Amino acid sequence: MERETYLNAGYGLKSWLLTRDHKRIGLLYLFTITLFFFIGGAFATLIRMELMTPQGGLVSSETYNKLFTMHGVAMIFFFLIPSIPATLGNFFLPMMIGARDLAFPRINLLSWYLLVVGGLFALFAMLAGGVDTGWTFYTPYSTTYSNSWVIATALGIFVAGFSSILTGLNFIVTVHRMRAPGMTWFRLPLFVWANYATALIQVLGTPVLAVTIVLVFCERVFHIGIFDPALGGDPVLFQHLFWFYSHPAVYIMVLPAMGVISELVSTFSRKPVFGYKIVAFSSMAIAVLGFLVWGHHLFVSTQSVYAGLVFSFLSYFVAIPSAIKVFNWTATLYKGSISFATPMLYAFGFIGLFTIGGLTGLFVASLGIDVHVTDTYFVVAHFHYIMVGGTIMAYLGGLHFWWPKMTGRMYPELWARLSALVIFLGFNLTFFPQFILGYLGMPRRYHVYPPEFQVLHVMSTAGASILAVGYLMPMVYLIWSLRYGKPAPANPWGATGLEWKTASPPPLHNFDETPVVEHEVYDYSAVVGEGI
Amino acid sequence: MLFLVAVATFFTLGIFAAIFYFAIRYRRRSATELPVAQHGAMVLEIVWTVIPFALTMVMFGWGAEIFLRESHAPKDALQVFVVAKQWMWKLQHTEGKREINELHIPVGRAVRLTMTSEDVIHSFFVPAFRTKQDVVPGKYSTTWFKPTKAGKYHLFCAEYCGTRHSGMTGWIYVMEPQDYANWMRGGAPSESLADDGARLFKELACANCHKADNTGRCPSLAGVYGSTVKLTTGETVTADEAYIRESILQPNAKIVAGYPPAMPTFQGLVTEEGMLQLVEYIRSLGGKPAAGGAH
Amino acid sequence: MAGHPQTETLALREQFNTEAQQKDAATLGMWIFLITEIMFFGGLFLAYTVYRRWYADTFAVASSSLNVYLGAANTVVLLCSSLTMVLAVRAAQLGKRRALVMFLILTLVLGGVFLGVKAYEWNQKFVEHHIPGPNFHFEGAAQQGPAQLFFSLYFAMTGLHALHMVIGAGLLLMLIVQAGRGRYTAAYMTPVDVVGLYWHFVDIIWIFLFPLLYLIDRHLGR
Amino acid sequence: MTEHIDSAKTYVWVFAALIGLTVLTTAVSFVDLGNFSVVAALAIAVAKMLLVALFFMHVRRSTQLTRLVLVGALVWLGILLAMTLTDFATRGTGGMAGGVAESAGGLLH
Repeated sequence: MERETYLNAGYGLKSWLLTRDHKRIGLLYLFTITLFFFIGGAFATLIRMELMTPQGGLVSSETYNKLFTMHGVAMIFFFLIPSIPATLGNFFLPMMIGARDLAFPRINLLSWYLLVVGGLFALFAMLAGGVDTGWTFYTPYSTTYSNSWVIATALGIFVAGFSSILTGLNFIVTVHRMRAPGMTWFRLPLFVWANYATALIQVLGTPVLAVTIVLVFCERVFHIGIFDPALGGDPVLFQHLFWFYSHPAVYIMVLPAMGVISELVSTFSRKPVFGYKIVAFSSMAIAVLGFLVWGHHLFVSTQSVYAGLVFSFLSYFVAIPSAIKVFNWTATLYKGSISFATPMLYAFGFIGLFTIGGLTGLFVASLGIDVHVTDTYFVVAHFHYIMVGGTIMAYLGGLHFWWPKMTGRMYPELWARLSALVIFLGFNLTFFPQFILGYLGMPRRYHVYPPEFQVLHVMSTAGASILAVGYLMPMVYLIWSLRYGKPAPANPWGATGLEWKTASPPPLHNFDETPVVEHEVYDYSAVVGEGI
Repeated sequence: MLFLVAVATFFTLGIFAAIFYFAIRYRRRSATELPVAQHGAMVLEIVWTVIPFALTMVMFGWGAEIFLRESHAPKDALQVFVVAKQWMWKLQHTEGKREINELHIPVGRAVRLTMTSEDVIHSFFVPAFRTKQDVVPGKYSTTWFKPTKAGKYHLFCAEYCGTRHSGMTGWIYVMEPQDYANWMRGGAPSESLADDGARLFKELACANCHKADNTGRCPSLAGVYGSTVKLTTGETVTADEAYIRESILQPNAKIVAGYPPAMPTFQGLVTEEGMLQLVEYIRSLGGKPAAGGAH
Repeated sequence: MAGHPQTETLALREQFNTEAQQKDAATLGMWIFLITEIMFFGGLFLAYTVYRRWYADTFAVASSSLNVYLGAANTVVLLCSSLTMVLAVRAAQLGKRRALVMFLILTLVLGGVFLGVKAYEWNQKFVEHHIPGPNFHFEGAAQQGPAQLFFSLYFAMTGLHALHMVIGAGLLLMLIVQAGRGRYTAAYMTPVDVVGLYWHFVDIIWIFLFPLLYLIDRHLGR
Repeated sequence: MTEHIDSAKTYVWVFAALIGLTVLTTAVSFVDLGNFSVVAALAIAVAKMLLVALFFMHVRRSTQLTRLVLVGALVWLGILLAMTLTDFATRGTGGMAGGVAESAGGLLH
């Protein structure tokens, strides 16, 4: 007789769409954000194809502007922000602390529905004709001048924002109130710490975005003047409000990724993360300091010189905890027992790309250099290194790591390693030339450009095609593995987290008995011999 | 820049090398091996916190120094006025010469731009001069540069401004002083910016009240530019471009002490270009130079 | 499966081990929700602060056109509703069902009075052309733009506050129905407690809106 | 967990204080205190907020965590206001980007 798991506990659409099981909701998110990833990816493909030639023959400039806007909106609000917390976090955070579910399962389902409704608004805007304001919605262009579907898109982001807020709220309460006996704060896996820090940002930052969108909405519909210079409003105030959320939002995207990497590096070196407490606190430090630096997006925006100095100064502070993490991960490898399984390859890729992304962040935080490189491809390359090279590498690494637990199936290892390699190479070829482009002065969001930039653009496009193949590969073999993959044991990697103490796939209520935690975190002596 | 590149390269290569070395040196040799758990070392943590922090502070100080230097234009800088609109740059020299999407300037002289926008936010970006400044509707922003080599350089709009954002480009022509003088003389004779402003001043009947000999109902404008003005509220302001602009658009916002709030608003009657001409005219009437942060 | 009940009872949901844990989680959840509300209104407070600094005189004049007595009366109404709400929570703690229902109804009625007065004030603004938009006109100020900014902020702030009141009223209605059915006992009254927190929070927002919009610089405006 | 239940009398006293403060703040607004009138109005509002939070919302008897949440939220609100004002309060000083004074109005229409 088949064992009862969360997957076979109910069949039919209703058992999924009305589920309150965090694991099933995690899979619903996985499905939704994958869809948006490929929608955003399709826009990216068109952008890169367009940029192969300087004179811009493939699409009109109007279309091009819509493409990069919708690429940004789809990727940031509907893929990256929910990516790791809402899929892997939703699925594993309760399991890792030994809980049966999140504190508020119905709110959890509600937040998935909010993401879907927000996504539908955004999709509607895309299909109805698109939006051309850039994902940043700078006023007064977005409020007065743009003739595209600004309101539908903004509403979509507004609704999706509440999805993010409710997920964060759920995580915070869950971590505080639902830990299993013996699961003290300093026995929490670093993935939980990272998601907890992320949840704080979601809860504190997202409402400010929400009210900003409300004001943009009122401005566009009723002309209330808050951001309109004609009535004495200040467009730069919008930028302050927007970046108060959107800079910390970068950490919403990358902190959970750092959490995944901590798990991977530890598991595949069979050593506790070097400086566990420091790494845990650095997540919290990033969450706090991340709120103090948004003005570095405004160095040339007519912000005051004094404010520029303050924000630049503080920006360097947030670099330190990130650097500490990288050093600690590297130190974890020292004298470890290092396996080259696919998730670890992704983790190596993450550390490398994040290092480059982070260090180029020091360039843009420097006032003198930022004046030259801001709003150029240098910035484009910088944040793609963090968000694509960082977050997506970690997301894929985590997805491979936990795939056996989620589905009960192993993926084909050889294909998976190949895809990790292809993605790493394709990524660097796509985005490294963009650093040079930006330094040479190529402005971002340009549909046509001077011919001297063409060589680097062609390199970037070539890299993007490799990257696209790299992203399609996991899509294919992971789906393939659902049916043909080898059945997965409970703990295929010899990992220490509580999620590995239960069967793969987990039973409906995660654990047959509420687990009691007796070991310190990342104690590999307790699992020696497990794994394949 | 070089320092940053060096630091970045050093850390990137260092981390890459460490990862590669550790990954190969300590690769898993048996399925059941259990390495000794190391939980951390405080000394090491402090070292790799303090050293990067010190390095970043050097970066901060150095970047800030450049930024501060760039935020004060030299006093003898040439004045150029810029009005941005979707999707073109309109530039005017103090001598009155107008240009569209082109700017001719002499080599070796600092040039100060006073910029505003008629519609959305734009950004004046000349990669070769390492300069970029957003141009925001409703206010003046300024930047300056000093070209050191004659040639032809790209001008870009760097802040996304709508459909033809990527077409909002132009050229900066940096000329030898002699060529520049010739260029300035050539073409249709043009009135200087201040003359344009003087004409506008008359057309708008400003002179009816603002009489030069200070006998009008309103303060004389001679010598006002750059001076410190006492207001009815007891506060003082520096009569810079922004104050003059505000006084034309919203005369009653800041009234000079001793005068009645008699002036009507000229909002909607003066274009952004006209505004710059008026400001330049008032500047030409004398007064302390307020240029470049002489506040 | 040991350790948790197979079927959910009304009082204890399956993901929790004890009722205390469930109550703690609900209370903490509401407090965290209130943080998000503080930040949400924070954006408006920021816009208010910035523009009030820039246009202090115009804001003073525009602020003085609001009816301070109606504003103060409404503040009192809202404080009364907070009192009845806290007494409702107390009744629930003591397990007094009839008192609970009565205080909840009183709170709802007072909330309705507040919204009624607010609607009257808004209607006045409409009559006076103080609604931001193309027909906006404010006689008292030299600067129409900044005067409109004040009223934009006034409507944004009081409008969003009123929206929160409406949501609160909906929650109260739900509580009244459930309390009438005897759903809440001294042992299980978390929903009453949590809605109470929300209601008091909305009260606190008004406690700040009242001076910021009606009172500050009133003496300058006349 | 046993709960402490406040007496109705406590609540009525707090309510009376709140009404008193409302009357006070309204009255004070008619008096010209210069810049101090802003301080007075906000100080009274803060006092009222504390009364509501401590008594009606039971922060007085709540856990450390709830207090941390509340204080944290106020600190974050402070960050939003203070850090934005580092820009707005210092425009027009110290250099050119500052030459961009808060000149109001425009000529769009």
